Amino acid sequence: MEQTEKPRITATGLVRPVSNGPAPVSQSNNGFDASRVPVLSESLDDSELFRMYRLMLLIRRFEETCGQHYSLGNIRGFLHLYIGQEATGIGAITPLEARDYIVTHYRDHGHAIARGLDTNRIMAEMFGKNTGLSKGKGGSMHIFDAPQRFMGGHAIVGAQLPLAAGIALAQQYMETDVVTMVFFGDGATNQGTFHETLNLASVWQLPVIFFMENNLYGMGSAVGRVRHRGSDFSDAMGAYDVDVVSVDGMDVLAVREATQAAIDQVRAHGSPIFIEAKTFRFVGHSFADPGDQYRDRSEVDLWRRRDPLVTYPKRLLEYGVVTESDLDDLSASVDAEIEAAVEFAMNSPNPDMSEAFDDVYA
Amino acid sequence: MEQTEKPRITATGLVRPVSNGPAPVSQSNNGFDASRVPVLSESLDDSELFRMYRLMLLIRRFEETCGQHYSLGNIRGFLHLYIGQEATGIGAITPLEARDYIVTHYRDHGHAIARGLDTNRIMAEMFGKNTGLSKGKGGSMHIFDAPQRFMGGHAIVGAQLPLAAGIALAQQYMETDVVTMVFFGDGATNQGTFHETLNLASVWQLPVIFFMENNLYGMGSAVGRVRHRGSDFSDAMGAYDVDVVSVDGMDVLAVREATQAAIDQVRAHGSPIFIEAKTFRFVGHSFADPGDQYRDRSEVDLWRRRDPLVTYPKRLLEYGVVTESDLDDLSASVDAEIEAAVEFAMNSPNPDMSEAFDDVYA
Amino acid sequence: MTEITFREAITRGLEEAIEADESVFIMGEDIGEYGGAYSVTKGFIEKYGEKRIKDTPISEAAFVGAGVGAASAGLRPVVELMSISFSLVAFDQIVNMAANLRYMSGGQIKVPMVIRAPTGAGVQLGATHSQSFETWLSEVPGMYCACPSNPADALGLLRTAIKSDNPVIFAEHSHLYGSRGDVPEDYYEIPFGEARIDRVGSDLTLVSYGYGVHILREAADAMAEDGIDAEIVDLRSLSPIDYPTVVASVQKTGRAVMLDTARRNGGAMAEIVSEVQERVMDWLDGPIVRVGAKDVPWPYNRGLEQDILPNAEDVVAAAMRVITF
Amino acid sequence: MTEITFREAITRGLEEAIEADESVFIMGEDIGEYGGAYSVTKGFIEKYGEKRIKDTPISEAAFVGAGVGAASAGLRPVVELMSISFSLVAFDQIVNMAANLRYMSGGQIKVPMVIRAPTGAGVQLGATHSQSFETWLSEVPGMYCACPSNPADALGLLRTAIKSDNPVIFAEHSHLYGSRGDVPEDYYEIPFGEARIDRVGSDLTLVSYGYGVHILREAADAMAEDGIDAEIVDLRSLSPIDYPTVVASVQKTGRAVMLDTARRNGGAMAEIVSEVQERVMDWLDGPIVRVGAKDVPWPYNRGLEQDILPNAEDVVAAAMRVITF
Ligand SMILES: Cc1ncc(C[n+]2csc(CCOP(=O)(O)OP(=O)(O)O)c2C)c(N)n1
Ligand SMILES: Cc1ncc(C[n+]2csc(CCOP(=O)(O)OP(=O)(O)O)c2C)c(N)n1
Ligand SMILES: [Mg+2]
Ligand SMILES: [Mg+2]
Repeated sequence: MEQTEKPRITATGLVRPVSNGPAPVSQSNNGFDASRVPVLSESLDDSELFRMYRLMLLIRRFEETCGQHYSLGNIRGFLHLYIGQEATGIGAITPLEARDYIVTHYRDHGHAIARGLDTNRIMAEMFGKNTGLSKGKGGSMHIFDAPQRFMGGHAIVGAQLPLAAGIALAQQYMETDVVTMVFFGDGATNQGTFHETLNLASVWQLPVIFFMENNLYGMGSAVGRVRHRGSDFSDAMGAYDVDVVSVDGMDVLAVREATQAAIDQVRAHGSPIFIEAKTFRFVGHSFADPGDQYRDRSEVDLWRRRDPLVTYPKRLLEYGVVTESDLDDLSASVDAEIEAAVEFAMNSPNPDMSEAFDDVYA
Repeated sequence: MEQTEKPRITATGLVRPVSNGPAPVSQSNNGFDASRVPVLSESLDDSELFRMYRLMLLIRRFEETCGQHYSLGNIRGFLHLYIGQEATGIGAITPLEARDYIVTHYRDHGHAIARGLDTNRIMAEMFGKNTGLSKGKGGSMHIFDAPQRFMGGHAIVGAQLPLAAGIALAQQYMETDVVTMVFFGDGATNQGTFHETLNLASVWQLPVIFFMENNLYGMGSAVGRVRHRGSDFSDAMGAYDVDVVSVDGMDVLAVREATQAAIDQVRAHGSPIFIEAKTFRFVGHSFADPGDQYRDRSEVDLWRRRDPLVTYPKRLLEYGVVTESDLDDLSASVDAEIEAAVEFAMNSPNPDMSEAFDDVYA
Repeated sequence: MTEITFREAITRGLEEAIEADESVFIMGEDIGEYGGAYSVTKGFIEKYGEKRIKDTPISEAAFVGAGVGAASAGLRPVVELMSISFSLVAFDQIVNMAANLRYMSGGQIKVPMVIRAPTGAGVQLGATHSQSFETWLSEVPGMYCACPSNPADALGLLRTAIKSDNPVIFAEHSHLYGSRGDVPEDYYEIPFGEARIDRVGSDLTLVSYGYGVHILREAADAMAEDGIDAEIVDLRSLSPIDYPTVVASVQKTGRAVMLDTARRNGGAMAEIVSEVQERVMDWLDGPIVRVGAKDVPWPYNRGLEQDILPNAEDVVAAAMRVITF
Repeated sequence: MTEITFREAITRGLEEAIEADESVFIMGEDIGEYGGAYSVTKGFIEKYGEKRIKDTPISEAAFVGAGVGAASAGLRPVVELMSISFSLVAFDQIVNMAANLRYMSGGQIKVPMVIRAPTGAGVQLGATHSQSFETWLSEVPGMYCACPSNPADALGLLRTAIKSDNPVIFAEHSHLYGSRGDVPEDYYEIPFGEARIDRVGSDLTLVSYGYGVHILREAADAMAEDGIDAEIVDLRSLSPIDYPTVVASVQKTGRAVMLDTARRNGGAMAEIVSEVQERVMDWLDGPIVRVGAKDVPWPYNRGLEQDILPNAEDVVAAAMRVITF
């Protein structure tokens, strides 16, 4: 990719503490030099911008490939694809440090890849193989990589929230500056654990980021059908006195900047922050769901037009971060990585029957 | 009691929808005639004002008597006295119609008496006798009187909230104008059911009044120690888009007016309302708790100075609703009722052993 | 007789009840617009409207509890849990509220509510999603628990469940939805606590319920080839348990194998084995042997999961232990 | 040896652990300023401060789950539930999270957490507050369940619990807090899965745990007067169960009565009876008879509650059934 000077624009993360009212305050523009606009990003260099795209593409191709192998019967159980939400996961997870913790729900492969976990071992887990991250015992919904502080993959809606609060409590207790980030969907906000955990994090001032991926549907239920105020969650946080960040989940740089600011704040001050990213899954809830029964084709199309896998590389091209041939090379390299992952998964052994009895007790 | 004309003052219920911001709007003063101030109450006649006092005194004496009989071993299990909160219960329950439902928690005798349930049968239930409202099977924490639509007495914190939502759902379904009122404490707001039920009531627009008796402590936990924002709950309701009424729970007329307005609104429009009454229990959490370990004597004294059993009769005297001798007569009559209730309970049979097996299945 | 699927039997039972009784309504996650996770209520919302078919938020504690409340106020809610695994987040509302209300109130309050839930492992959903909590729920006094094994029983038991004035846990093993069976044309109900002799035999008694009955049939067929004549008792409900039928069969055969598709440790058969040996020890020619899933959490990998699940071979092996005792 | 109360034994175990290991902390409702519902942690917050002694909101699901999280991140939380009855609102966090995390993650995550909870009926708290959910929780693979019957065992088992890298349910029958017993001066631990012969006997085996052991002693004393020499096995942990000890005792005596202070139906003894008859049917001189609370919700009235609870007379009657079989 070329290294010449190029125009840049600033990403538009909307970052505001809820108590300040509705005026958007971009906290990411500190020290912002107007003479240099437009810029693509103030804080990220080209290689990072490119790495983010690579990870996004890796997720997309990974998910598509999983779909194929689900149809082939190589992947089973429930398979919840992340297609459409890539910008959110990449923007949220890439600014975390290696020492930070991530906890998520069943729609977890995207987060796992964003965290940079070994694609081979993620795929092997999908295939239920012994080389999988969870030795084939977890499957798609239960990706764990403890050394990378990726603490699952949890399949009961809302159940991961207390876990994250506990990890954050441990950080506070041990006086680390580690941030814990927990992902959940709009639907999860209707579980009691959501309320209990927010209150706990707030009253104990735990260093945790509650990251809601609001894809507007919990399975087949549009947010407005299960929540009186519909899809704007910011006000709801008033109950907990937790700072709120709302961000466009289809804009990876906006998510990244907003999240970086949140991470910095939590790392420095230790109190919880709630981030809402509005995003959309282009596909069904799980692979079994065509996803077209409870939402209009037109709504899906509208969101698809904002596909981050189209808009982001376009911006990278526009601003000269990459060339067309970089993109071609990338595509080939990603395909190769996925192919290798499938190969690895295919060729890996199933767990031995005796392993059923391992890992029950320490 | 005399029936001559007398000065009156208006009760000061603070009634406001949360979205209107902090300005207090007294919704109960519609048609208010300034020439008649001060008045004791716009809407209640003397006999009702007096009846309310009788019920308050009945609760106080009932609770004191229960304490004695707990010490004697006639009442067992957990005994949660309502002493100090009488104004709240009487103000909240007396404006309900016979067809309205009440659901409450373990601190339920006050509510039962306010509802006008048979004192004999409440006391017999405390004693575990066969003539008790729940045939001796429920005890202090589980007072039920289904014909009076008094649906318990529930001992798991927060568990009564979904039940109330369901009763309200049934009213909406059957297209009645019946209101369901559910009582709970400040501590109960930390249970997941609180959040889930408020959301359910809000999204389905159920005709239910959430009545929080904020006595500032959940057992030994001051509100501020278990909730970041401390004891003001009004803002918390923003999450649910539920109208909020805040009221001084030590002022029985304020509670009554505020609640009457809420009942009228729910009966007419069917959507939920949240009432917060700030009140205080003068005694321990349960009879086993001296109640002085986690709160200062001075705090208790401060609240005791606002004892509704002192302030309310004083007002009634001041405004000529009652005379001293009315109060003496009342005291004697209440004592006689309580004495009779104890007599009844004492003389009632224990349930026959065979009854252990009744009422398991319909 | 018409042959329909297990799913169709449940659907029919629900439709009948909705049409016959104004007080019956259905409530659950994605049962309306989505058509139900297992398509049992597909098309219902279009047909019966939002009043009778209520999509709920993902708030099991609240909507199960609301079901209890609606039932106590005169309606007959049929609450669907997307999986019995999710009952855990509503356990207090089920175990402490639904089951206890009548007793605690001295009989004043009845709770005519059905909680329907798919149950069972075997489709690689992993540790949290493969549970069979009907075994625990069946132990709670004040509730009934039905576990049909075939379409005809499903329909007959569901009719009883919806008419019952008590809470009923209605556990539908997810393997069964597509299975077919004959259903009588004429109206019938199947009371709880009446087991069904699925197969008459004289050498030993096999006991199970739900999907387990299908495993027993396979085992009985295999044994028949070796000249062993097994009787199969399909419990049909885990609460109440039809001890007279179980005991009579064991007295006849003198031998019994009891199967849980749930984990053997703490499964429903623990209770039944204990009770039966206590009642008719002197009729037994050998121990009552239990078969069930192995005592580990549910793994995702298919081989591991299948290995953990009990199968016909396990039943046959258990039977041979008893027979050769 | 010094004589202390059961409560003091728990208090001592907690204090030792707090003092010895920085990663141990205690969390629960009103354990700090209030001193604990059963006064086990009285004075702790003054002594150890708010970091080690965390008062929680009434949010069992959140703080039990936070315990799981803290444990998975390297701490050793001891979580107190005010009553095991309240575990129901946290059942998903206990059963699906605490117990499954290690397995689901392929062994990557360990959860060294203790959940302490008073358990048992008998103090007239009614249907929702008198539960004994250790019977259910002991059936969940991935967790241990300890149920001490006396101060020495309470201390020894609590030490093991806090050092365990697995989640442990530590069930303390509320009748026991004031009971006294000798505790060794020297440091000791009691491993899980090692039952204790509380009384040596030859005529029949009595099995229970926790408060049940005290009922068995009373029964054994009564039988001794009639010349019946009963052996008492105190399980000490319900998970794992020390089958070798139970089985050896039953093989020696040929007869067994097993007691739950929980409901007999679905109690912990269902599993043990089933297993034991399967293992040693040929050593049995009669059925294994279970005793436990009657199969109804818990009533408030003292007479009814006492009638429902099992007592020494019930155990003696059961023993006579076995002996005269
Ligand atoms: C307690 C519980 N209830 C129901 C389910 C079934 N379920 C799985 S995902 C899901 C929808 C969740 O929606 P949301 O939180 O918005 O996340 P998304 O799938 O949209 O990413 C449901 C209902 C479950 N897993 N756990
Ligand atoms: C789920 C649950 N957790 C804990 C308890 C024990 N408990 C009973 S009352 C109570 C305090 C409740 O406080 P609040 O809601 O403020 O009501 P108040 O007693 O002040 O009227 C607690 C912790 C319980 N009954 N249920
Ligand atoms: Mg969603
Ligand atoms: Mg309170």
